[in-house]
Amino acid sequence: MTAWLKKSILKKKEPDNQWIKCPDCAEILYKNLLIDNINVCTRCGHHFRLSPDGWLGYLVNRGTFKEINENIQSVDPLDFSDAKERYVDKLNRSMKKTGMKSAIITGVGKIGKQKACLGIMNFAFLGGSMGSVLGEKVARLFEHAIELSLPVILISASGGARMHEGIYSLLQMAKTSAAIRKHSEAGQLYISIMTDPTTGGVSASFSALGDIMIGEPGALIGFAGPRVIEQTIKQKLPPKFQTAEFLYDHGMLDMIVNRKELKSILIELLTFFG
Amino acid sequence: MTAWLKKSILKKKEPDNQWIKCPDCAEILYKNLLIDNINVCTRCGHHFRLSPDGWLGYLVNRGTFKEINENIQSVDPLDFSDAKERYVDKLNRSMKKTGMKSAIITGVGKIGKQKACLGIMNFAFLGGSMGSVLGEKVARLFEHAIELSLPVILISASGGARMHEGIYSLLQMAKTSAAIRKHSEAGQLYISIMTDPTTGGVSASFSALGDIMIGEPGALIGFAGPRVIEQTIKQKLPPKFQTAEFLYDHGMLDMIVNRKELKSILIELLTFFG
Amino acid sequence: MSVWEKIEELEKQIDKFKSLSVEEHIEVDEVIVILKEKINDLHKNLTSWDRTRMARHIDRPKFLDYVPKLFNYFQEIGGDRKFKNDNAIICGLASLDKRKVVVIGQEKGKDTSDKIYRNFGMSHPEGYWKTIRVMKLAEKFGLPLLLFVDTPGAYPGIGAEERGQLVAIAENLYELSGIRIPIIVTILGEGGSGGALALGVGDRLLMMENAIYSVISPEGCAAILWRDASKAEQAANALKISAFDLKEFGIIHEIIQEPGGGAHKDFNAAADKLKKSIKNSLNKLVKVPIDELLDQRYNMLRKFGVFKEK
Amino acid sequence: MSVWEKIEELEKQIDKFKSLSVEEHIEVDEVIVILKEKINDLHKNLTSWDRTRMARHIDRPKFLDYVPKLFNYFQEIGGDRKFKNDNAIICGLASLDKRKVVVIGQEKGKDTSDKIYRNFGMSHPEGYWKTIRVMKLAEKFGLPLLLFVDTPGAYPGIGAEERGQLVAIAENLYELSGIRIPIIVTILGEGGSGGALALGVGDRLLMMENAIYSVISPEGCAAILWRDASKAEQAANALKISAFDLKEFGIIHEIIQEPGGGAHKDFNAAADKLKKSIKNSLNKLVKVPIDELLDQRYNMLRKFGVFKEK
Ligand SMILES: [Zn+2]
Ligand SMILES: [Zn+2]
Repeated sequence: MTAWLKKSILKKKEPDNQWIKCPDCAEILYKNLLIDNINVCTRCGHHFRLSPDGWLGYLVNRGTFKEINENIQSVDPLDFSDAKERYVDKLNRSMKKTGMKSAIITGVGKIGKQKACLGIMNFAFLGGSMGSVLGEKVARLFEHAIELSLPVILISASGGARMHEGIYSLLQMAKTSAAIRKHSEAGQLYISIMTDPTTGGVSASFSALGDIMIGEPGALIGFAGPRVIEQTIKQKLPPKFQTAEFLYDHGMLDMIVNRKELKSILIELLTFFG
Repeated sequence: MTAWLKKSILKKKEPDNQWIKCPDCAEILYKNLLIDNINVCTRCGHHFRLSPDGWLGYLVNRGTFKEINENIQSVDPLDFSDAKERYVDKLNRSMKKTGMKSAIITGVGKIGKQKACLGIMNFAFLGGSMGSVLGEKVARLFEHAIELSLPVILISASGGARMHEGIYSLLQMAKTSAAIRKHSEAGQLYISIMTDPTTGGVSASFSALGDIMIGEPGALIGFAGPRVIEQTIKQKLPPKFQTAEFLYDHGMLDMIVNRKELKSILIELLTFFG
Repeated sequence: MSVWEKIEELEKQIDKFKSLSVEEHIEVDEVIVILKEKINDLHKNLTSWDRTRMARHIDRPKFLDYVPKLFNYFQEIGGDRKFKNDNAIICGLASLDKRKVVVIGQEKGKDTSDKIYRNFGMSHPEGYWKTIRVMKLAEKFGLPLLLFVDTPGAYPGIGAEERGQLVAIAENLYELSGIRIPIIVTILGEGGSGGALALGVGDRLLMMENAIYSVISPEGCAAILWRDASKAEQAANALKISAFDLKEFGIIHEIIQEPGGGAHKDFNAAADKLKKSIKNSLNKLVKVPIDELLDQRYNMLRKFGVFKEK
Repeated sequence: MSVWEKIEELEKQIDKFKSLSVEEHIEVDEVIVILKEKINDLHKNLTSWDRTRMARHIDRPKFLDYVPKLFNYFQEIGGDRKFKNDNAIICGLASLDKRKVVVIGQEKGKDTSDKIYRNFGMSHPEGYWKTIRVMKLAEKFGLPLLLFVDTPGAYPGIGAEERGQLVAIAENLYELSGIRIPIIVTILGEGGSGGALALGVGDRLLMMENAIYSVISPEGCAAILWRDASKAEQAANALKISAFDLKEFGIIHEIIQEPGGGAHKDFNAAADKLKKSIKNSLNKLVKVPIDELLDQRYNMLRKFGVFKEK
């Protein structure tokens, strides 16, 4: 059992008497019921963020997931410190907090009757920011999928680049895009699922290169962050700007899928292309 | 000497005392001087339409042009008559008037030191409308260019489809596009020059498929005719709408070239890609 | 009385006999059979203008009506990845019984609000860019492509011209002429001008019996050549735009027979026939080596046209 | 006194000595030579922030300045064929002495109106679609591709997001990673974020001595990590964005030396050096079989990144 799986089981043992308020409909939701409902508000359908273990539990057939490259870890190539702390300290805090070594879990599992390579990002790990490790794990995932002649499903959630790794962070966009091209040239399917939020370098590289691109309802998806845009153009952004619905209307997504229907849609797609 | 060449020489013998008013600057231009200036207003630079013989005289090295497929002629596959006359009668009138058998001249010639396949449309022949003959001659031109490993330069001027040939007219769009693809797959260069006007089926097939697309200043270029659009949207069209300049701004053209500079630009392009 | 009016009259008679049969228990089945045959005979004599009216009939089944009849799986996929998801063209992954295909169809819409949503089946450039995006997806996975045509034409508007309707249509023709998958085109209703042709290039061209396919709308042709848009009937007939005309010209491969009175009179029967024809064509096309198929496609496109030489 | 200020002081001294030499006929050439060497030495010690100021210097040569210095033939070609001709990216056919190449460069503009026209070198999606269109033209004719980077970043605006900045940039990365022609990237000034990277994938990466290449602008990084945009200097230095940093990281292949005080102090010398380097690289790249070149390109991209395993 990997560290994060242990951690996720531990989490389940936390006190149950926790309540969460839905930001869309203001309903007070019982946390365990929300988890049972794959973090979708039982009243209005608001999609809360879902952790990698939540995603795996929902999508992947029990006991079929084999993680790969779980031991790749970040280093601090720039010896970077910001105003408050050193990057290495920040990393250690995040690893402790999330029980994960990076912002993504990659591996192979079964969804329905189909085997697929899976990547699931974790926004809780430094905002799902892309550094060398994320880029490397994504590239290896696609290379693994080429070797095994498998499709890739990648669930994105990212605030952008891991600035602390400087230029290395930026270059992951090129690295992952190149690996996806290899996978595509091998004739394999890639389904990209964009969850809240998918912005910055992740949005403008592997997330945007799916044969099929799926957005979650209401998810923030865009290249530039909304605040940066507001500062640049010096005006308020229109409502719904950079939501999945906005992107769909503008031709960037194949479909918007409610989380509850996502599994069956994925099974159908894997079967169709399989 | 082909029929149209004879005719064009005859034309030159017409009385010289003719004057033309420039629609842009209202200057009264002496016709022979205008012809010497390749039909560009000597005062404001307005580009008048240029006949195929005018184009050949300007662009192609003297004595190097060999026409091909000059004997392809229209028939009347639908036995078509409109309110006024039969299509065959209309055709005969146009042939007499222009001394040409169709709305395009195709052949091989030298421009500077480079050999090229050339197609030059004649708006005076039934508004440069595209029927079976135009489509066939364009397709054969590209096939000829594949055989000879030559680039193609095609100068368009067309009001749209030759309705009198019904569905045959429409299908020339597909036929010519397919031939261009073969030529492109053979690695050859195609330069499309759009002159006033290039609209309808011609604009949305071979004219729009150049590796390099050049527009003449002020030329009307578009798919739908301006009147059709006005009737549909029930409002006036903005100024400069569907001009070459408008198309350039919207990313459809590589460049707008003054007729006087066109020859040297073409020689440079042929040399560059040659 | 025009052929069209005769048919309508006969249809009324059939309805009368049917109610007689139900209400008065008079056995008139034989009469109804004869009347239906009569209608079928008359149908063969419908003019291009009659076909135009049929092709535009308010009850005529649209692309989205055919989808559930033809396919046991259909998943719409959207987007040109550049500007907008054009709702006048619908793309999807589909299963035709056991065969996986990619489907692109023009949709005019049903009721008023749907028609507006679909822009009456008239695409902007983004619709054609979407088809290119989706046909390349089909090519990547070696899936046959089914194209369904039903449009008055590409939309003639400011935005459409700004965004290069001419390039978008030309690129569709260019791509379809060489894409390395089998393509079947079906003209369902109105095959209007370049906007239809942009989805009209394939290895096999099917046409519903009451569909039309024309270089210009009858009204447009009448306005230009008759200088009177109300002369659309003359123009339609002069243009020879019916399925029977196009079959005679050797341009389409097959006419899909419709029930008397049009596809909407017995939509199940019409859709069944179409499905059978598509399946037959598909079964043949998938057996042809792809390079041979592309040669055939090119030769077919190359032969379009009539002219004399010398 | 910062290194930057020291250099400025020395430059002033040189000017003084020069005028002495002219006006008073005092022979101080030797002094000037020594001072220039001093400046060159100091240059090596410029911080990332100093380099940022150099890269953004008002007099710094822009892409269009380099064009006539590098190429004996240059013909701009425009258009994405879809939406707009983005003036922040310029594409052209060019001859580098006798070698034909295709050139794509980011242009920030010179004076105010030109800067506005060029949108300060910040592209919209149509700029990136234009580059894809043009690089495919280069690929068709087997022409090497020269990319020139100088941008604060892709434009962050409503239209840019509406038209899919994210897809446009991603598609550029995708296409460049596999396009079957040699590519040389030169970072001329500011290599800002994804907007720069979109033109930053190639077989050989050159960087002007005073150019910078960064995942985020120093100001942006300071605003986020220092919660204070005025801490840009700290951020720049922490981000390590100078050519010397990137050379040390093994990310760029070559630093193009600039004259003391920056490329604008002796632009001919700077352009000459760049031309020589591009020609050298090109001569090597065109000899590599294309499949091998693509393998090398992939391996280079694949190796970007530092991490530990286990
Ligand atoms: Zn709620
Ligand atoms: Zn004038």
